[in-house]
Amino acid sequence: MYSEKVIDHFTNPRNAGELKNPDGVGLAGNPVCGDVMKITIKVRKENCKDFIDDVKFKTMGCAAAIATSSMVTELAKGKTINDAMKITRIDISDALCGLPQVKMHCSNLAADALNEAIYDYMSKRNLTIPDDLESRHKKTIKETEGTGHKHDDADAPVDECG
Amino acid sequence: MYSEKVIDHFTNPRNAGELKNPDGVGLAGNPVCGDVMKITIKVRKENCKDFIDDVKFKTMGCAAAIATSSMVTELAKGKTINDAMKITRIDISDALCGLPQVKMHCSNLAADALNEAIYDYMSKRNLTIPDDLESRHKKTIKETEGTGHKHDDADAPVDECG
Amino acid sequence: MEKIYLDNAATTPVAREVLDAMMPYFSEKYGNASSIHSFGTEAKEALEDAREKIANKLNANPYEIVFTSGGTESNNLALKGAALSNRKKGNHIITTKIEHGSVLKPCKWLEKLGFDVSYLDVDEYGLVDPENFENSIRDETIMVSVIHGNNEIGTIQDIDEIGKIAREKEIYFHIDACQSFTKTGINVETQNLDMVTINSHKIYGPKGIGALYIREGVKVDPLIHGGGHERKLRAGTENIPGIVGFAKAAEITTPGDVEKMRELRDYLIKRIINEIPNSNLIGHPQKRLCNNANFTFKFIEGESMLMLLDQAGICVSTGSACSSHALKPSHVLLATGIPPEDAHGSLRLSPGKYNTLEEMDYTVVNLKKIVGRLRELSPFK
Amino acid sequence: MEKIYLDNAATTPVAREVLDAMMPYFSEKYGNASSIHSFGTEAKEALEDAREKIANKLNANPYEIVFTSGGTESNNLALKGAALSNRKKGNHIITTKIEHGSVLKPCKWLEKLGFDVSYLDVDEYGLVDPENFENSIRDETIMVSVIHGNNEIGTIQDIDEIGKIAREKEIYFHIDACQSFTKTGINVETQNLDMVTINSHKIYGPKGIGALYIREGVKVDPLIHGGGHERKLRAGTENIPGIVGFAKAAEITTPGDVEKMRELRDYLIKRIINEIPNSNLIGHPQKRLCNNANFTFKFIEGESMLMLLDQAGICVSTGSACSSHALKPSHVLLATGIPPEDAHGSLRLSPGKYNTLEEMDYTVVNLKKIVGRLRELSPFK
Ligand SMILES: Cc1ncc(COP(=O)(O)O)c(C=O)c1O
Ligand SMILES: Cc1ncc(COP(=O)(O)O)c(C=O)c1O
Repeated sequence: MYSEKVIDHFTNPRNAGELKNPDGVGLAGNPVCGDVMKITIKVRKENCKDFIDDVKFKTMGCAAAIATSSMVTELAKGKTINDAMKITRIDISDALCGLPQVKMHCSNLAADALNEAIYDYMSKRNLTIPDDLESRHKKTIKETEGTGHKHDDADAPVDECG
Repeated sequence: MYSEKVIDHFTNPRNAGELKNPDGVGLAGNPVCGDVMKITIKVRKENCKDFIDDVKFKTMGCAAAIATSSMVTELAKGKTINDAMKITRIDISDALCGLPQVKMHCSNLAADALNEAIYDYMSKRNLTIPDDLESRHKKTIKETEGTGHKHDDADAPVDECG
Repeated sequence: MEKIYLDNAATTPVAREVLDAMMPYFSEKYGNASSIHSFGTEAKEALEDAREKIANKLNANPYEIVFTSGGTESNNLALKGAALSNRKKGNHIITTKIEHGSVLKPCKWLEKLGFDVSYLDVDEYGLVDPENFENSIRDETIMVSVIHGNNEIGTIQDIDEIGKIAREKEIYFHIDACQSFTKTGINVETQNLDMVTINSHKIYGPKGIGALYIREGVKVDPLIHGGGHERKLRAGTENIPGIVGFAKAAEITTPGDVEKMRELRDYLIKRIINEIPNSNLIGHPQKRLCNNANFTFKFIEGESMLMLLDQAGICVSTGSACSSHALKPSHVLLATGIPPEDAHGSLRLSPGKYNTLEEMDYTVVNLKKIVGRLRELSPFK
Repeated sequence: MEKIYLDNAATTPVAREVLDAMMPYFSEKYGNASSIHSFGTEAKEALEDAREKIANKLNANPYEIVFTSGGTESNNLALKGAALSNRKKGNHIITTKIEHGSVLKPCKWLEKLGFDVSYLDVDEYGLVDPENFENSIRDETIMVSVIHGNNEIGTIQDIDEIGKIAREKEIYFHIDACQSFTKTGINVETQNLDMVTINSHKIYGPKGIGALYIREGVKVDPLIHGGGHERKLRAGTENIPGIVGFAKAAEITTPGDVEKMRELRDYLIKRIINEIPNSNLIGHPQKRLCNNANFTFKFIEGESMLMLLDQAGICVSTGSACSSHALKPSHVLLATGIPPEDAHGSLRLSPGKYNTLEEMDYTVVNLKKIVGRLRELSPFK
């Protein structure tokens, strides 16, 4: 069901852990739904640009949740925060050679958690927050605090075997 | 499905054939239903009694039809016509160690054909015909001439296998 | 002398290659295809591989194959499933007078629910007239269901013609192909088929497994609800060894097998018609299944022939294999206009790929004797 | 190291004795049980012999056993069949919140047809309260359907109590005994059972075969119409090898097997609860299936445990074997009151008669490591 790349990132996650004194912290997901991701970033300024110098994740979730967390940190590391906030669920799932349909929401969570970390960093520094980062932040907060986000495929087939 | 006795009488029928110049001829069944029996008898008088001296059958029908025909001739041979007309479907099926439910009508036909032969004999001699022989005769005639008697179990399960 | 099995239209032995293919899935690769660990993945792969093989045989998309427990269940799913799911469109169904019980009984059941079913007549060879079909179509017609190769008389319908009309009039076209599958070409695209019933035990595969091809977009209500197996159309833990065996059986069929059966069939027909007086071939002389030879023998009855043949080690059936459990002559034979008294004297000989010409000789010799013996016993001549 | 299969509640390997019993029926004794020649008779005898063996295990009359394609079909036949056949009596059905999908989905289907279904609550151990059941009975109640041994949490219901009440109130009592059959006693007479669903692939028999016990006199509409097989309650050519295998599997079960599974289960439970912090046993501590050990591990999620175990060669499932294909936590776990965040961290280990204590040791050692590793990754602690 999973690509080899997913299995690799799940089995040997990159950048697992939590940064001490992070510049930004992002949370996404909800334990009620079974997936929670926490991303911490360190930001470095260079030539007037904010680069993600280091990034780590902690995740409770399925194999896809862990693999997408790992992948999003790989994709984000070294990017400017401007570029990093453009990472989409599709970028993440593509980098993992695809995800099963029912697991696509995991790549969303990973993108959300990264965005939250960037949002946190920017608001702490009083930087001007782009409109869509703001609106994604509101959405993520709602899902994280609510009893759970709605899954796209709540009605997906349930194979029961036992 | 059939008892050994049925198989035996079907495979080696007793008294098969047709008597020349019979004293009585009986027909029962209907080709439309797949079973027709013809019974011929020779009658011998002894001590003022009519004995069935010889009896033969010809039958078109299934294994049960042939076996019951064979059996009814065995049961009838040597009996007085008075006793012979008392042979019932149950007597025949019992003598054959039972018949499958759906084949019970065959033992009825065999009893009917014998009765018809006796009826034929008695009417030719102008003997007084007992009431129930008369009524059975009428029923048999109707079934033989009609498009077919109604089977008890027209709605019996049909196992189809191919 | 070994027994001679001439009832391959009722069921067939499992081919050696098929059993070999199934074996690993009983006690080694025994996972549940819905499980996500390695045993489950292995089972799932076998399942999807089998689905592809079956789809190939019909020129279908693997996604369109739904595995079931057999031909009967597939027919029930097609008839009831499509009828109940398309009630809004109408309440009229068209079928024929020569269907298998697994189509006729669901039709009777649907009639009780308020559906209206037209049963098309057939000619003396058992053929449906496409024009007659076209004339029976109404605005409320949902579907037409036709037995492709008839199990009793062997007649193969002209499904190309029927398919064209059905497609043009936008009604679903279902065929019961239990007898014809692998014996004559079936192509869901060129023949405009919307649903196709097939099963395994007629093609040297195991019993208890079948499939229904359901064209993408065709609306069908499930018959068996539960887990989301078979794209929610048929719940239940998949019978992997059965499915693997079914696919293998379909895969290994060759034109040579069909040719061989046809030869045996034609040899039987020629000798029997020539050598046994008052014998008639039933069904169509050319448009017929390669493994079906069906006769009536006048003045005698089928079951007694069958039983004497059985005593001689030859296994055949009368019309529908077991119609002798019933008393009524077969509805299929009657639909072709054969008088009931003759229908009772029918015998179906169904050669298979493991039969030999010598066996046919032995069969004809014995059949001749037996017909003679029973006619001796018969009050008619 | 060989793989360790701890998912015997999902499906089991076919036992050697079972496969041996089945083998002759594939390619030698391959007749259709409805045929009346010698091949058919042989098949019919095997069929009736199997029916008797299954009946014996339930203290039933062979006539009351109807073979189906599996547990899912049996549950569908019981629920829909009895509901549709007894509509005149009423439109109310009682079941529980912890049923298998093959009972729940038919109930949902019946609701669409106008039936009213009550879903009984269970306590924290997954037990139905008989008094609660009694209070839910109305004049219109047709039947109650209860899962005997739960497939996820292993809890065994007090069916004696429920049966007494159902009999007294004259409503049909159906149990889904797919998990409990051969693992705990079932007696249709003393327990007042009217219908019992059982299947083969959970008891070391083949997949694709099951049965429904239907007490004589209980009215059930067939689900699959066609030939008159299985006293007209289930049409379709009988899957003789499957049926023979099912009966053999039932026949060879011994109290020793059950004892062995219980030992393995208890060993697993003891070590895991003692050695892994924040682990909890789900289901009833005593009234539980001999092959079910189900836990929640806090702060981590089931599928990732499952996959790391699989990489270590250990096959288990999370709650319902494949609930990870869905995103919602199992309805059964939720019904016991476990919070959803904990339900996601559930793992079912289901030992079978072929497992060993050494395998349990290896499993515990690896599970400990894996839980530790995933908790390292988790943002919670
Ligand atoms: C034409 C036809 N349809 C349906 C069936 C039923 O299939 P199954 O025996 O797999 O239930 C058969 C054979 O039994 C058949 O010959
Ligand atoms: C309790 C229960 N009921 C029903 C079923 C369905 O049975 P089957 O897989 O034979 O369709 C299962 C297992 O899958 C089960 O555990």
